[in-house]
Amino acid sequence: MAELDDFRPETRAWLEANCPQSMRTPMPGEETPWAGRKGTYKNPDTKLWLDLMAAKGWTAPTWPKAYGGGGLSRDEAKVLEQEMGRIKARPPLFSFGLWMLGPVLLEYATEEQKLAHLPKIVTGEIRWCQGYSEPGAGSDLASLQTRAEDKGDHYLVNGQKVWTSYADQADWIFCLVRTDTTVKHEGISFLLFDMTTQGVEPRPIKLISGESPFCETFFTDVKVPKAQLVGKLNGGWEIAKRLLQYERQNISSGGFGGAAGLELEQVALSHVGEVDGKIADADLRARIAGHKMDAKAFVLTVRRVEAESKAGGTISPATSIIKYAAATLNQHKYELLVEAMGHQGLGWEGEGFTKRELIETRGWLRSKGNSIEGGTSEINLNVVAKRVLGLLDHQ
Amino acid sequence: MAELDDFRPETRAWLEANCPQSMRTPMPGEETPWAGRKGTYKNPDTKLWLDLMAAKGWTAPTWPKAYGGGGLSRDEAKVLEQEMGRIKARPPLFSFGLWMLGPVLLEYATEEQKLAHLPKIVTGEIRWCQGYSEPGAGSDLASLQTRAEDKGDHYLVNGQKVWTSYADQADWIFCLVRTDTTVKHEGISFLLFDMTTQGVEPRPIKLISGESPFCETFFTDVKVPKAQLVGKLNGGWEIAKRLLQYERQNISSGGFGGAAGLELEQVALSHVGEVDGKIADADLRARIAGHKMDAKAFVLTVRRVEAESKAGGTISPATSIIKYAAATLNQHKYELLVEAMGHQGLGWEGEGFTKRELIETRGWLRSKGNSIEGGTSEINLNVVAKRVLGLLDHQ
Amino acid sequence: MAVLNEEQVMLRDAARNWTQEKSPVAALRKLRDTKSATGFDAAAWTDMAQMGWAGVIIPEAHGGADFGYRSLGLVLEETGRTLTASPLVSTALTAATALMLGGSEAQQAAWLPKIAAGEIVAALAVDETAHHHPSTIALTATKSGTGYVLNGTKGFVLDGGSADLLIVVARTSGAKSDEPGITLFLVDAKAKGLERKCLNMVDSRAVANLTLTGVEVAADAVLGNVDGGFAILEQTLDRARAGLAAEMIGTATQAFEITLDYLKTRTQFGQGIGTFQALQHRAAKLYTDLELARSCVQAALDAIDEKSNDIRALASLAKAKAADVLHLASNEMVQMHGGIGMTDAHDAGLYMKRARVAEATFGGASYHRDRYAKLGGF
Amino acid sequence: MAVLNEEQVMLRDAARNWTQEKSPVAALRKLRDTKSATGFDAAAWTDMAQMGWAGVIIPEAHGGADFGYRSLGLVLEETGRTLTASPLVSTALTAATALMLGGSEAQQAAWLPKIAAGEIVAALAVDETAHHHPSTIALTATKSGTGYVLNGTKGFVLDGGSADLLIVVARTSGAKSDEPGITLFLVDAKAKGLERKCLNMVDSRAVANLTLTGVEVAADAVLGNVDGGFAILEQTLDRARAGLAAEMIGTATQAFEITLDYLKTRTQFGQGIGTFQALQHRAAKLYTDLELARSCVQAALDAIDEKSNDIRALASLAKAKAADVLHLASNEMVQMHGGIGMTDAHDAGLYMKRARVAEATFGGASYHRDRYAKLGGF
Repeated sequence: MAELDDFRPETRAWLEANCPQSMRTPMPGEETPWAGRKGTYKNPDTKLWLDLMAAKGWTAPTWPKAYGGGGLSRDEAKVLEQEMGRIKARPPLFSFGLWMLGPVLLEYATEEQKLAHLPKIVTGEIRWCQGYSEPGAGSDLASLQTRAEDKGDHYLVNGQKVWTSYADQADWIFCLVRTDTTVKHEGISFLLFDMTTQGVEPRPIKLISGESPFCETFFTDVKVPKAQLVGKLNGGWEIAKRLLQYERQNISSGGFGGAAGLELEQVALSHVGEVDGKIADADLRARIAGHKMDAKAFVLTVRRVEAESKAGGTISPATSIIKYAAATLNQHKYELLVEAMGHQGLGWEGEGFTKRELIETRGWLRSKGNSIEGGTSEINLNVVAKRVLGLLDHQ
Repeated sequence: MAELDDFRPETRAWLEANCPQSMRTPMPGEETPWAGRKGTYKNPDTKLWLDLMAAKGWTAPTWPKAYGGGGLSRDEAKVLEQEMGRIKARPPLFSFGLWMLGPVLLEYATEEQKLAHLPKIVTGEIRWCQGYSEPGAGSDLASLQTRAEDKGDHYLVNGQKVWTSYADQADWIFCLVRTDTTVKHEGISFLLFDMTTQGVEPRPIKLISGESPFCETFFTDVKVPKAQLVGKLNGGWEIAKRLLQYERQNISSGGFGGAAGLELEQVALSHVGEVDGKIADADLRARIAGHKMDAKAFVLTVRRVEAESKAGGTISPATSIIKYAAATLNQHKYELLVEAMGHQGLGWEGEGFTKRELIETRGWLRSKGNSIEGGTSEINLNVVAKRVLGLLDHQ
Repeated sequence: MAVLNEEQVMLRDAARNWTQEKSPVAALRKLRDTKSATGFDAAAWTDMAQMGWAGVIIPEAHGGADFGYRSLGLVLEETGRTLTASPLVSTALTAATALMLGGSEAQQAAWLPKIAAGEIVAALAVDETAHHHPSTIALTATKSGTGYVLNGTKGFVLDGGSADLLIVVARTSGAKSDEPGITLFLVDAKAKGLERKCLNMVDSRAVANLTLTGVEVAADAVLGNVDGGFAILEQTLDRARAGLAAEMIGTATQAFEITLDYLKTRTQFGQGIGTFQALQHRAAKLYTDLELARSCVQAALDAIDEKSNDIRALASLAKAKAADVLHLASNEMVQMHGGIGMTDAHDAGLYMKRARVAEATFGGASYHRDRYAKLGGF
Repeated sequence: MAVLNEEQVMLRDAARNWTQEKSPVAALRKLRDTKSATGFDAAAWTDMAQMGWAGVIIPEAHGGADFGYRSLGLVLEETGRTLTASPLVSTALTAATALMLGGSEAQQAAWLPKIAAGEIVAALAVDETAHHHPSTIALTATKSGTGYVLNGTKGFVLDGGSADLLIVVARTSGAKSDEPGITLFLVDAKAKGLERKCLNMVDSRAVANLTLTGVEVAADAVLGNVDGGFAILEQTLDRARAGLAAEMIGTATQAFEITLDYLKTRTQFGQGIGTFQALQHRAAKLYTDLELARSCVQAALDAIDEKSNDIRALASLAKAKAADVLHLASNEMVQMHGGIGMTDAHDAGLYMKRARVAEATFGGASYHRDRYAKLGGF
């Protein structure tokens, strides 16, 4: 561990010297560094910070140097994470390429494909989106119908995807297509292509929260060079499932759940009022206490599962409950938050509401997607019942 | 309605003259008038009251006089009920014969069978029990295996029933038997026989509440005259279902549910203590209030369904939720009651607990059967989903 | 429990036909997307008034039909089904009730006919914070000459922006949370010193914040007795709660029926999703809750018409149970629709948004559980 | 979160083997049906002590193993699985903790070795009513000469009937519900004026009501400081809560596993009932709750061993979550077994009966939610 002892001071020194002060402050949503060709930078430090980190490969610390990564060991990456946390440095890059595509390319792609795509993910030059769900294929993803016909030197893609995150902002897409209509799972392939290709048309979907983070994406006679097929022809389902694992880890550890209920009780005290230090509405208070305890139980479980997985070298079965629990918890938090704010928590926009109140209300609406996206809670429960508890399918 | 105007004063006068004073007081469990050959009468008035009412056929007010019934119209029966309620007269007879068997005999039995059995139900001379469930046939009742073989002039019955209510106290049994093993529903017949017949052996089942209201009943080469088959051979399933309807009505209107939560808040105030008139535990108080409201909603729904069914002449679809709602409600009431009593609510017997506390604790344990007996809550929900909501079976 | 009579059946059917044809959910979308100032469609409201819905509970002497609250509930249930935005609750239910319960012959003669005819919008201004606390009134009314001067603020007043007449709950004596010392005043919306700010709520209905600065009213503006206004206020609120609960049952019923249809048509894994038992049981439980809540709402409305003595408890029961079931129904509507339910193009979001605002209006489930317990003596 | 070390794995496996072989649920049935006076099997307790379980948390200097609370939790989880009745909670966990936290060198030397050796049963006598309120103490201890005289009653004292040593929580000053003014006393169970009544509880465990009438104790009977006993009491209770929660997780886990087995073997309608999706989702949710509660219990026990500053909140969290999940698991055990689960011959009833008593002991979920909120400042 000797070199690790050097690594920490070196890293700390480099971060101190290179991380812009404004990158050590909480990140407002509009400064999220999604990068890509269409990337805009409200705060120039965001770009500066990205480029500095990317140059060291520290946007993808554990990826091989050959592909632009940092080439760090797990332990070194941990140190980097700790040292960034110490100065509250913002993540330099948000990217589905980093979180989802990269890991499967490292596993399944050819050397050419790795060299072609991984470095541009590391630098943020290319922003990726995910072409999975279709109008008729939600929970039953494998029933997807988007066709890719073999035209000799290329595939001709026709069909429609839905829930493609930020497709209108993305440069390239990793896409599940049907290359054999006679079988279900064994007829799916995994394609990569440029969103500027002739015949690709993303249309933003407006959500109940007013945001449009997703698109419907239409493909009309889109020509995709055969070299952009990842893995075997009709072997895409295995890659798809692997990638979904990375996505679920990302969804459940990222953002919601973990931080649930942090300030809920403060909101209740201020909006409902207090009686000798207690939330005035005893019924609501009891339910908030129950939620805070559930939130704590969740955080402790995430920690336990990590510790057990690390120690056992295998993934703890309890991992399977994380996404379901996180979604339930986050939705419950927001329902309590909105209830605690009363009418002040039910504004859409404009005068009469604080910025915080309006943000929480949108967050409440957005949270309804937690139990749907990336596998519905119903599917999660099926998985727990069958894979973990060993219950059988209904005949 | 002229004769109805006379009927009320006549009935009132007769009840005033004939209903013993002690029969106008709340009925302790041990004075329940189950009658039958083995019937015992702690209070002699119980037998007197039964005989007086039976003589007028008023134990079965709407049954035809020819079968010993009262021959009253629906409206007259209603008047009788009201007048009995006015003086708080006890029901003269508790009987599965009255509630379940009688109605189906009136519908399906031969004249001989009606004359043979109905009058003895009216007088309480014969106490009946129900031979339906088997160890392997619970929710899936039609999978029953108890065989009845055709031996020319009689059937030879072999097998085992379970959950036969008070089989050890009963004189006769109405019993579902398999008369064709090659088909399921169409191989079931409906038999009546005497519990004293050679080869019939009821064994009481001890419940978690310590009581034994049910038996396992074993049949070994029991000879049943063919004349005691009700309805067609292999036509028993239709009769069985009809009878189950009467049973469910009886379970959901009778006893639990309706009276739920009556004194719950008083128990909480006394056992948990109060702070300016409120139950000291605010969390428990909120949950008790929620339960009281559910209980009120239930009572109002029973009334509404009755009114709608009466007005519409058809059974209101909401009827289907009554049993499920009643079971859920009663179990919730008892859980709150036990929680409110704290350790005082967890005694089994002996010193240190009041009689009331011990009764409620046993009631809590007994209530767990509410969602199992007479059709589990899971089955009730299936029925609502399929029959009322029109959802289809999984293929 | 009273079963519907012939007139009531006709009224309900008329309401169902009109709302389904003339005021589907698309109408609310239009109001929302065009940022309607009043929050309702004036032409539609005229239609409704012409059909007599603005005067259902108003005595015939004052131009109403005197059909009672159960009948108004039938109309509200239908408008609830299609999320129809109108002054029914603010004016035809709440304000009309306050005038009928507390108004002098002169006040009733002056205002009830106009309400019955749909000529005016009237609004009750009671709450001063984000949560319903009808006895916590800080807005002051101080005697000046023969009249009064009003100073203070009101929040989230239903149709407060478009109202011609405001019924303002003010404090004439006592401390901030006392029930005695509360007085109701009839205030002309054009009165000097009255400022109104319309708010943009998630359910796209119109509510306003009011600021009263030295608003002068005459002595005859007092509705009911000085310092004795709380009794009228509470009776008015209980009737408003029961009526709103009827609207909520309609909303919940429609949300449930739309969802049930989807369960029957959407297929995944080669099966209708409605064949999955877990969803079947959730649907069956929701149906059970709906039927239980429906009974409470009907009982509360009947109790009001029969002037029985348990109106307060039944009104809290109806509002709480309607809130609980609408909360569940709207959440299940989104979840069971999956991704499509998250899109603004689908109606699920509109039902959920309306649900939460209705839940909070005139006190949420938590408020009414507490009140039910107090009334029950525990 | 600490993963088990080798010694702990060995301890857990030993406990599992012994309980499954030597102390299955049948053992509790026997104690119940033979109306055992002590409520536990003396021979079994001797076995347990010989395996060192009575001294898991006790320092080596006093004859213990000094393995800590997480280790004792492992044993309790296994005894919880088979509903093993023993003085583990009353003596090896609660009384030992009180002596370790508050005892003088002399007191520790006098009692801890005996506890570690399983020679004595010791019990904490705190509650005086049916509900847990550790600061509400009416039993008085008044100075008399150099010692004290105790008068009052205690209720539902774990193993209070068979205890040789009682740790009695008494009031030496202050009002009935004050935290200051509480003092702990070591009282010999044979002391004059002490009366004990054993109670017959649904879970067949032994608890007793105590009446103290002029019970005289010497000055050296005081555990900790006069009037300052509440701090030790609360720290003791938090450790007892976390330990009992471990037992409850074991009980809930076993109830769940038995039920899961039944779902896999019982068939109806020609299907294993475990193939019905509604039951699958209920099982999956129960599993989720179990895993969440398990994390809380481990965290609380680790916090105690690491002497971290959030022991109070984590102990309340552990006790509340263990209570919630055990409540659900025991009810589902009965319901999913159907009729057979209602029979005394089946174990489901025993799990449910034990569940409710354990839920109420040292404060139920409602008590701990309130405490968690207080500690959280709301």
